[in-house]
This record gives sequence, structure tokens and C-alpha cells, in this order.
Amino acid sequence: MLSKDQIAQRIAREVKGGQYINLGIGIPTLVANYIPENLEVVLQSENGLLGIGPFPTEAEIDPDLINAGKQTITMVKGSALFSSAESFAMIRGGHVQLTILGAMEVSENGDIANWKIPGKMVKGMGGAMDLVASADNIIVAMQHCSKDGKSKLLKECSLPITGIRCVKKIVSDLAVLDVLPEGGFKLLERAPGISVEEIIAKTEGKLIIEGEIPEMKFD
Amino acid sequence: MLSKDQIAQRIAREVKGGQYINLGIGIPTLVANYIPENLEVVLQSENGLLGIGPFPTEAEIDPDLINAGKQTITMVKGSALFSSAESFAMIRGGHVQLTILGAMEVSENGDIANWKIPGKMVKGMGGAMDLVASADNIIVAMQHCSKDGKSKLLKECSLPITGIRCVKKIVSDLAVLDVLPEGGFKLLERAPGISVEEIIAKTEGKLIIEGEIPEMKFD
Amino acid sequence: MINKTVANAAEAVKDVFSDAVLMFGGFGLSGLPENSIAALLEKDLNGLTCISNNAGVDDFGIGLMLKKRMVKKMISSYVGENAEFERQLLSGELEVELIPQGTLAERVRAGGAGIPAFFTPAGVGTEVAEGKEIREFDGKLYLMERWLRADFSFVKAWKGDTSGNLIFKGTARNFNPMMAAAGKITIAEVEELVPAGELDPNQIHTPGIYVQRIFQGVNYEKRIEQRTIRKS
Amino acid sequence: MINKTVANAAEAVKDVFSDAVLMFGGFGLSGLPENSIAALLEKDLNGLTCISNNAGVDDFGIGLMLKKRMVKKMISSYVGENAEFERQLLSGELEVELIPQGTLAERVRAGGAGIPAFFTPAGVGTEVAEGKEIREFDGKLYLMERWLRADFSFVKAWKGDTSGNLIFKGTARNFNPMMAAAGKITIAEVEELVPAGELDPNQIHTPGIYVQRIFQGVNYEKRIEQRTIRKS
Repeated sequence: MLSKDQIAQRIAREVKGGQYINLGIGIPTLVANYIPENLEVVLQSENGLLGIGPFPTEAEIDPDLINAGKQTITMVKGSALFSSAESFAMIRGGHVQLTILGAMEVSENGDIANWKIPGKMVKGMGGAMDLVASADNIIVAMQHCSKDGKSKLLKECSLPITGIRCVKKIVSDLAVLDVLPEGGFKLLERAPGISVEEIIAKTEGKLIIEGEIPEMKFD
Repeated sequence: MLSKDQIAQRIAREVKGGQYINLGIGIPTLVANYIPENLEVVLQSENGLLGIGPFPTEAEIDPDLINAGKQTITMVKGSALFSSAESFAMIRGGHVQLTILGAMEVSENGDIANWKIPGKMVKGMGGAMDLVASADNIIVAMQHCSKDGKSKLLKECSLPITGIRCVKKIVSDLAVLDVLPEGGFKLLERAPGISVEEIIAKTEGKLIIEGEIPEMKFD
Repeated sequence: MINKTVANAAEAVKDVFSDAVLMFGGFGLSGLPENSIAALLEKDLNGLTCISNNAGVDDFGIGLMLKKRMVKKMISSYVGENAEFERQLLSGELEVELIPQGTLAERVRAGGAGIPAFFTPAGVGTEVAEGKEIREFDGKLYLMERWLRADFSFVKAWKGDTSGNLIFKGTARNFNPMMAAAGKITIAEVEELVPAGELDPNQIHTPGIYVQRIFQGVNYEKRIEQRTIRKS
Repeated sequence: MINKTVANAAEAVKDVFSDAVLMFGGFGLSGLPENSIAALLEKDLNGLTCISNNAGVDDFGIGLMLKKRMVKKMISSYVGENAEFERQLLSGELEVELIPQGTLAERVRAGGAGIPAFFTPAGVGTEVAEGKEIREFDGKLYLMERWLRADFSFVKAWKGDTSGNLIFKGTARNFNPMMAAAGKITIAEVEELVPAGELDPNQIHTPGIYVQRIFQGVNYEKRIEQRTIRKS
């Protein structure tokens, strides 16, 4: 099973040079740590920044410079600041090419649920609905199963959904899977030590397996 | 009969302190010369400036600073520059409170025609349709009659119109008139030496005359 | 130039009335109109509708207005940091409308820009779309959203001049520029108020036309929600 | 940061193709992408659709592209300064779509912002409204307008950095920022190109995300249409 950092590390391999990327809160934020330094990419923060840098040192902390998770941050060289309307204009207009975010459930046609659990206090969708409705490429970082062992890769989402037919790829603690345009999870890679049989057993939605499924390798 | 400068001078009396104003090309541009200096007003140029100043001296000329008539201009203290989208957001959103512009025809319900003459080369409406559809107060500077003596204050516009039910007041070379919400031109003032009878004769649309009509005075 | 200066926050908020619709700039606690909120807390107000991306925390920002039961309804995109908020919501004292963040930003922008409605893909197929018009353009589904406007907008800038021009700093800009444009009366507080003419016209983020009152703010706390540092 | 720099205008426009939809920033001759237009004139192109507030004058700007019969259709708000334009229009060689200036600005803005349609009051009751959906909101009539997008957008800025961030000057900003966002490929020419990191992130008018190519322009003429002076 992959650790959270390994999920982030594996997702980082999907990043291409030249991309503008929005990283959600949680595991997606960790992806930044694994993007190779020679890849020129720009991280967008939907509260109004292109060019998120590392967290600040104590001396660098600026209350007027935070990310969408309200954490203090820094800017890299060549950054630009803007309003929330401009930020979501960028997102909605498809200029942010890659969105990486967490999910509670994903369905075999690419629907995603990640904002609301009935009966629990609703905190709000924040920018998630805009992000999943907009980017060309949406990659989800998630646990394959809930704590009580139920699959989160489903035929249909049981929770209120955040967006329809939008997820392109999933990296879970067990596997890497493409969500096919025609529907279905296509198994691409297994986590080290995880068998195809276990992935079959833990995937409720339609799973497509063709040929040998390689095991992921980490340095 | 009022000269163009007198029309501008009379319109300037309608300006109130604290207003943001858009002045069209032609006579409306002259209005700026007659706004009392103690009135704090701001002139908007729809190509992206709040705070139009006087024309530049030879030494001050800047090709990157023009008004909507493409004339070189200067800025007053406290000016702000912005994009065309922001400029028309201001206009459409009703933040520019007063628009003064020329017209070829106005109808008794406040329709205005000022952009197109059938059979002649069409140059385009520029920002006029946005301006007349937006500002709370629209004052028209115009000649009361065409060169061949036909009234331009009509029951209905004969030319293609620029906007409907928008003109609030007209200052022509002969008179000052309100356009009433229920329809009709209400005569407020006569140009020096012009009789009410002449105005009646030269106004095709419904003219409303109540009591004595004072003559305009100029210093 | 028109002088928009008022003496202080108390004077700026003097005519805010109960049941009014208010907008507050800020993302989390960053770029929050702290002085105006403090002045509103001194007034006897209730039934307010507050439009703000977040609802503050229990002891700062709009959270303090919630505590005083001034707020009838919150319109926000994320409200997760506030226990009092949760209590009032669950008890039915507080009404909440949750809106996707980009839709919120654009609805406010539309309000200022005189655009009564527009189409966005955010929320298609979700409960956000319920009751809204859905339409297909170029093969993709969109839903129609309406503008948002306010009786009073409260914004906070880094620098401002007496004619109401504003410059924001860092990510404290966020919702402030759109909210400035969407308020019938917009009240701006600034860390540094300068005479008209001292700010570069080319660097203004919010032109003064959108601002009806401006004042020099005092004692900014600028609280940080998630102080995150790296080892240097 | 991503480096968007290309050597010059010729390289920047190398893949522009006939029948493409092009946007050009500028108002009159102010803020015009002079270098890109010059480079386009060197190419064998025709059937172009050009979206630009104006159509240049006979011997400058888009007027030169008209003269070379590169343009099939102009989408503009005002085209009054160009005799060749008039000739081609009357002879039926050139198609023209005239759009209210604010609607043009907003349609382009919508194209960049992913908003396929919006409502505006401009043009209600006029021939501009013909064939368009009219709808009443809060007692006022509006018409629905669609977004505009381009295969290539050409913009001109005062300063830019290698990551594509742009700062405009004076009223030369005009349509440039929206057009930068509405092009599939946006080509920016700048009077001064600096390394990423030299521009203040807080003063950027167009964030680099919208710009695919940037180059240092040369020999700017910056022609003035109406040289108007006062006696000093």
C-alpha cells in the first residue's frame, strides 16, 4: 500500500513541463515536493496567485500571502497576483491545465464526490466545483477503500457529487487507474506488493484489466 | 439660436458635484470647458481612464494616453487606468452616472438614434449602445432640426436606433426639454430670442408646455 | 477629484441598517475589513445577510457578528472554521447558502458590471444546479447564475487615496475588488491613506468610482489562520 | 517559471494559418501589436477573421492587412477611419460584424473566462438584438451574447517578463488584457522584456498563464491619430 507521500510521488510523474497546475488540500499539496526541479511548471492558488513557492521561514511570514488552505506561503520569481474573479476566470477558461485533488468517491464514468457527507456538518465546496468543471486533466488522489473496507471506486457515487464526468486518472493507495471516456476504471499499475486480485476485490465499479499490470517502483 | 459652445455651457449647468461623467464626441466634449472648477466631478473615457485632464502641451504628448475620440489627453491627479472590460463594467453597472452625447434623432419616449444613416457608410456604434443602455441620466446635445428644416425631436425615430427609452433631457440650439417617463418633450427653457411658437413649429413629437417658459441666460 | 474620505470606521458605517445585504472582502482572515467589522459590532443590528467567501473564526471576523446574532443569512463558499457558525446552523437560527467559489466571485463581479446573469459549468449535475436553468453551448452543459449586489460592501486595501482608488497587497486582494464594485455604498478601509495623485494611475486595482467612503484603518491584527513555516 | 520567450515577431507568428480567427489588442492605433502585424504582412495568408475594436487606418495597423486582402471578416465596434475598408465593404469583398464596444469587450472577456454566454442591456430594441434571446431580469430587458475566442491573439504591452507576465501603459491597455486571455495561442510583444522576477507580482495586469509566446518588440512607431494640444 502506498503512503500518502508515495501517492503524491506517483502523481508527480504525471506532471509535464510547461503546465499550470492547481493542487488541492491534503495529499495533492504534497505533490509539489516531488515535481522534478528541471520541469518548469507553475502552481496556482485559487485565492489569487500564480507561482506558489515553498513555505516561508519564520522571518518571511506575511499574513497577506496565503494559499487556498490558508497556510502562509512564499512566491517564486515571475509570480503574478490577482483577484478571485480573475483566478476563477483562469480556471473556468481552461488555462489551468491540470487539477489534482482528493476525493471521497469516484464513479466509473468519472463523477467525483468530495464535498459533503449527508448528516455531517457541511463546510462548503470552496473552489472544488469550479475546478472539476473546468480543467482538461483532473487527477484524483484518494484511498481505494473507506476505513471499514468499502470500495470508493464505484459504479455510481453514493455521496452528493462535486462534478460529473471529469476525473481522468486516479492514484490510490493500491493502484493507478485511468477513467475511460466510455466509462470504466482501466488498471495501469499496482502498488508494491498489491495483487491484481486484491484490486479487483476492492473496486466496485467496472474494472478493465488488459495484459500484465506492472508494479510501481519508487527510489 | 445657441452656438455649440452655448449648448455645452447650458448642459454644464446640469452637472452635479460628485458625479462620474462620460462625454461623447463633439459638443459633449466641450461641456468639460464649462464645468465650474469648484465642482468635484470625474470624466470617464471609455477606452480606459477615469480622470481626463486638459489636452497636453506639445511636450506632454503621450501616444499611450488618448481619449475615446483618439485625441491625445492628460490625466488629473487621482486618475485610474483600466481595461476596456473594466471600463464598460463601470458603465453597464451604472457607476458612470451621467452620459452626455449627441444624437441625430430623439423620440418622445426617449429613444435615441445616433449611429447609422441608411445608405451611408456605417462606421459602427462604438460605445454608444452600452452608454445609453446603462447610465441613470442621459442628456443629449443636438440640433433641433436638420439642415433642411425637419424636426429631429420626433414621435418615433426614423433612423436605426441606438437605445430605447433612455434620454432624460435634451439641450438643442433652440430649447431645453425634459423627456418625460410617460412620454413627451416637456419644454423647460427657450434659447435667447427663440419664441415658444417657433419651438412648437419645429418639434414633431408631443410637446408639453406648462406656464411661462423662461429664456436661457448666458454671461 | 471627488474626496471620499471619512474620519473613521464609526462614521463610515453610520447608516448601515438591520436586514441589509452586506458584502465583506477577504479570503479566510486575509484581506478582511477588520475596522469596519469592529464598528458594525458596536451597532445594534440584526437580520443581516452577509456575503463573504468565509465566515471568519469564532473570535475574529464575521464570526464575531455571528456571536452577536446580527446575521440572518450567510452566502459563502466555505464555512468550515467556526464552531458558533455550526451551532447556529444546526439549531436553525442561521440560514446558509453555499456557492462554488468561482461562481461566487463571478456573481459578485457580474453585480458590479451590470450583468444580471451568465452561464458557468461549475455545479452542473450537482445539487447546486437544482432549480437553475441548464443549457448546452458548443456541446458542454452550463447553468445560469444571477448577479449578486449589496446595500453595503466592506473592503480592505493596502493603500488608498482620497478619491477612493485602491491598491491591494499579495493574496489579500481576493474578493475585495469585485465586492467594491457590487455595493451600492462601498466602504474601503486602508492601511495607508494618501492624497489623490500619489498613487500611480497605472497600478490602481480598484478605481475610485466604485468607492463611496474611505478611511485610514488602525490597529490591524491581520491574524494568520495556518502559520506554516519551513526550516530555513 | 515557464520561459515563453521567442526570438522575434517572425518566429512568434510562424504557425498562423489562413482562415484563422485572430484578435488584436488596441484602441485606434494605441496599444497596437505593431511588430506582429508587420510579421503577419510578410506571410501568405488569406480568409482571416480579425477581431479588433477598430480596423486601423489605410497605411497603419490592420488597414495594411486589409490592403493585402488577407482579411475575410472584421468584428469591430467602430471602423470609421479607413477608406480601403470602406471600398472593400461596399464591393462585398469584406464582411463586417459591428458590435457595441462594451459587448465586444465583455464577449472577449467571457471567452477567456470560460463563460459561454451572458446578458447585457446594450442593444436592446436595436438591430443588434435581431435574432438574439431577450430576457427580463428585475424589470429591465437584456439580450444574451456569446463569448468570443480566437486561434491567435496578438497583444502589445509596455513591459513583460520571460514568463509572460505583462504590464500595460496608459490607455494603451484597452482590449489587450481580455484578448490575451481569449486566444488559444497568445503572442505578446513588449517594449521592454525583462527576466522573470523583475516585475512586481502585485503590479501585473496580465498574468503569464494567458501568454504562450513573448518577444521584445522593435522600432515602435506608436502613431497618433488625433494630435490635440493646448496652448501652454
